[in-house]
Amino acid sequence: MQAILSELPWGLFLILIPLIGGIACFLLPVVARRLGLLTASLVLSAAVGLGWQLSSRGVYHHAVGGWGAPLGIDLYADGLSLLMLVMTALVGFGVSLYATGYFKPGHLVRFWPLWLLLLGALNALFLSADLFNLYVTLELVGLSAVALTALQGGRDALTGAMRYLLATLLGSLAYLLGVALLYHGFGTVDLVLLSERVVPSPVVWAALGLMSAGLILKTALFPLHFWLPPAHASAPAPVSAVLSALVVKASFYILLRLWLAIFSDISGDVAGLFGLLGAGAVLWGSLQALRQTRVKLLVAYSTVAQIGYLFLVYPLAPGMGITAWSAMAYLLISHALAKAAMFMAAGNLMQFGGHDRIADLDRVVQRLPLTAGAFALAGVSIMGLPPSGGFNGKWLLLQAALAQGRWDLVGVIFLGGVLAAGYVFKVLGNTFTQAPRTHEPISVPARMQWAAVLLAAGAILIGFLSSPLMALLEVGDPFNINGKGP
Amino acid sequence: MSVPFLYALVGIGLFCLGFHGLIVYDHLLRKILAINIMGSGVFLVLVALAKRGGEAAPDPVPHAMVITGIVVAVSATALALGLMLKVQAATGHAVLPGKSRD
Amino acid sequence: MAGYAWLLRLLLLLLAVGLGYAVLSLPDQAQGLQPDVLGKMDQSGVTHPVTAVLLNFRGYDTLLEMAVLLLALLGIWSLGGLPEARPESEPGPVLGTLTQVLVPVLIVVAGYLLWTGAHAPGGAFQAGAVLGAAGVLLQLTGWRLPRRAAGHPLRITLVAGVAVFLIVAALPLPGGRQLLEYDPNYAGVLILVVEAFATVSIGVTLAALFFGADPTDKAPK
Amino acid sequence: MEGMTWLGWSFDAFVGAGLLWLAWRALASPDLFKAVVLFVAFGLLLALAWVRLEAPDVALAEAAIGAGLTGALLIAALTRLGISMASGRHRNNNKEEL
Repeated sequence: MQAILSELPWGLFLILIPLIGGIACFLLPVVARRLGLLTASLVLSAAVGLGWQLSSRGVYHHAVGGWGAPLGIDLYADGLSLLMLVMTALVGFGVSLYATGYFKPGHLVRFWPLWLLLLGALNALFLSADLFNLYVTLELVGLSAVALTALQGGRDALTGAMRYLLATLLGSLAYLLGVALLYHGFGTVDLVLLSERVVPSPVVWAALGLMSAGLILKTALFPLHFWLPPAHASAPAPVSAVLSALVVKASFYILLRLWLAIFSDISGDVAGLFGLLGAGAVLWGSLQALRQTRVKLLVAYSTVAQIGYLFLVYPLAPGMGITAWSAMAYLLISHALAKAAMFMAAGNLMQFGGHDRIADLDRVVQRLPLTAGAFALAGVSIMGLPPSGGFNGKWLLLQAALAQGRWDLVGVIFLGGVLAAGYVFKVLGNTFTQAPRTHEPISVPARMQWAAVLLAAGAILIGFLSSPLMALLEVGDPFNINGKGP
Repeated sequence: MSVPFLYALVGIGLFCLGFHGLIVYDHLLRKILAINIMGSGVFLVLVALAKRGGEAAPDPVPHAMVITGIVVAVSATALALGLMLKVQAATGHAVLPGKSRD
Repeated sequence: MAGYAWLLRLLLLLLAVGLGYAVLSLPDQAQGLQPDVLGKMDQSGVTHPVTAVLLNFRGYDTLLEMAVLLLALLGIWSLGGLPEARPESEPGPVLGTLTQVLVPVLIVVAGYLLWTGAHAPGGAFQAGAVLGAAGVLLQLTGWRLPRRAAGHPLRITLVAGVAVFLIVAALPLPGGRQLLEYDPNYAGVLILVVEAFATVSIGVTLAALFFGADPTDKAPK
Repeated sequence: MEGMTWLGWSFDAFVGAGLLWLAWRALASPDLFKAVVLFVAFGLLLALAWVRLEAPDVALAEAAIGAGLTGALLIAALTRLGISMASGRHRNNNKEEL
C-alpha cells in the first residue's frame, strides 16, 4: 500500500484535480458546492502526499509527454515548490470552506469554476520549470483572479478589477518579452538548462530587467503597488484572501526561481535595489495602512508592507544564505495564512455590520468573539510577535541583517513591526467598544468564523514547527546552499 | 541588417509604442488596443528571431508559442472588453477613475 | 501630465534603444530547438512541425491555453451579462444571403484547416477561429441559440475540448507513463481526436465570447 | 538575385514601417471607430509579416483570431458603448470625478 502511495504522481494530481473539479462545477452547478469542497480537500491531501513523497524520495520530476527538456516541458518540485503548494492547499481549503458561507447561491455557482481553475493554475505554476509554461500559468492565474475580483460587481470592484487586469497583462507581456530574449539567446526555456547556459550578456541584462519589472509589477512591490489596494480591498472577502495570500506570491515565486537559477550570479546591484524597494514598501505600506479608515483597505495596504519584507531578503542572501532564505520561507507561508485569516475576518465584520469602517465597529469582541480572535491571532503573526510564524521569519531576517551589520535594514524591520502593531491595534481597539451608531448584529455563519480561526491558528502554529519545515525546505537544495545547481 | 533583425526591431518598437499608449491614453478601449499592440510586438520578436540564419526553415517552437500567445491575447481582450462595458455601465464612463488615493 | 510627457517619451526611447541593442547583440545564427523537433518528428504522429510542437512536444501548454480560453468565457459570464448591442439597422437581405452562403463555406474551411493541420499549416486554433467567425456571422443576422441548446448542451460543447484533451493526457498515467505521453502508433489518431474536439470548443467559445453573456441568464436589467 | 534581395528587403522595410505607423495611428486617432478599423488593418498587415517570416501557421491564426475575431469583439464593444460608425468620437471623455 505504501509503495503504491509513494509511486502516485501527486504533483500531477495537484494540477489535474482542480482542473477537473472546475469543469465539473461548471457542468453541474447544482452540486457545485459539494464538488468544490471535495476538490479542495483532495488538493490538500495531494499536497500532503507530495510532501511525504518528497521527504522520502527527494525531488519530484515529471517530463510531460515523455520528451524531457528542452523539447518538452518538465514539471519539478523541490522543497521550495512544496512550501508554496502546501501554502496554497491550506489557504485554498480555508477559502473554499469560507466561501460556502459567504456567497449567495447565485454568486457561489459562478465562484467555484473560477476559483478551482485558479487553484489548479497556481499549483501548475509552482510545479513548472519551463519559462513559457510559466507564462501560460501566469495568465491563467491573472485572468481568473481578475474575474473573481469582479464577481460580485459594484463600482469599486469593477474599476479595481479593470486596473488590476491592465497591470497584470502589462506585467505578463514584459515577462514574455524577457522569455523571448532568453530563448533566442540560449535556445531553451527550461530553467535548469538555462541556469547552465546563461552567460552575462546584453540579452541577459535586458531579460533580467524586463522579467523583474514585469513580475515586480504583478507582485505589487512598492512603487508598483498602485493597483493592489483598490483590487484587494473591493474584491469579495474570500477572493481578497486568495489574492493577498497566494496570487501575489505566484509572481514573486517566479522571480525568486529566476533569481536563484539565472540572475543571482549576474548582478549584485539588483539585489541592493530590491532591498531598497522592499524597505520602501515596508515603510510606505505600513504608514498607509495606519491611515486607512476601512478594515479591508487597511489589510490591503498591510499586504503592500509585508511584500516588502520578502524583498529585504535579497541583499542579505549572499552572505547569510540559509538564514535569509529560511526567513523568506517563513515570511511567505505565515503571511499567506495570517493575511487570508485577516481578510476573512474583515469579511465577517462586513457581513456582521454591513460596513467595514473601523470607527464604527460595534462591540465585535462580545458579539463575534471568534472573528475578533482570528483577527488578533493573525495580527500577532503580522506584527512578528512570538510565538508565530511571522515572528520566526522576522527574527531570522533580523539575525541576517545584524550579522552583516546592515543597521539600516534592522531599523526598517523594527519600524515595520511597530507600525504593524499600530494598525492591528487600531482595528482591535475599536472592537471592544460600542460604536456611536449601534446596529443589530447580522448573523455570520459559524464556518466563516472557524475558517478564519483555523488559518490564523495555522500562522501561529508554524512558529512551533521550525525543524520539520526547514527539513522539507532543504529537499532538492532550492537555495543552492550546497553549491550551484538544482 | 538582415530581415529577421529588422522585424525584431519593429517588434521592440511596437512594444514600446504600445507601452506609451497604455500609459498616456485614458479611454479603456485604447488601453486595450495598446496592450494588444504590445503583445504583437513581443510575438514579432519571438517569431522574427527564429528565422535568423537564412535559408533553412525557421524554428517551429516559437511559432507554436506565438499561436498559444494569440489565443491567450484574444481571451484577455475579450475579458477586458467585457469588464470595460461593465465599468461604463457602473460609472457612466469607459475610463478608470482618477488617481487612486495613494 | 503634459509636463511629464517628454520625460516619458525619453524614457521609452531609452528602453527601445536598450532592447534594440540587446536584440542586435544576438548571434546571426538561430540556436533554437529546430534540430530537436526535426529529430523527433517521426515519433510525433504528425508531419507538420508546428502541429507536433503544439499538440505533442509542448501539448501541456496547449492544454492550459484552452483552459485560458474557457476561463475568459467564465469570467465574462460571471460579470452577469453585458449591455445588448444596439444594431443600427435590421440586418438587410444582403447580409442574410451572404450568411446563408458564407456559413457553410466557413464550416467546410474549418474542417479543411483541421484536417490539413497534420501535415501543412493549419490546425485546431485556426479552424476553431473560422468556426467562431461563422458563429459571429450568424449572430449578426439575429440568429440566437435555441433555448433548449443553451443550457447543458452548450456547456458540454464549451468544455469538450479541454475535457477530451485532459482525458487523452491522463490515459498513459495508469500504465506508469508520463502525462500526455502518446503511444507513437496512435499518436496521429489521438492528436486528431483532440484537435477535432478542440476545434468545436474553440469555435463555440469564441462565438460565445462575442455574444457576451450566459444565454440561460435572465436578461440583466 | 541581387535585385530580388533588394526588392525583398525594401518590401520588408515597408511592412515594418507600415506596422509602426498603423499602430501609432490606431492609438492616437481621436475617433475610436477609426482606431479599431486601423487596428484590424494592423492585424492584417501583421499576418503579411508572418508570411514573410515563413510562419504561415501564425499568419493563419493572426488573420483569423488576431485580426478577425478580435476585430469583431472590438466592434461589438464599440456598439455596446454607444459608439457608431457615423459618430466615432466617444461621448465626453472628460476627467472623472473621484
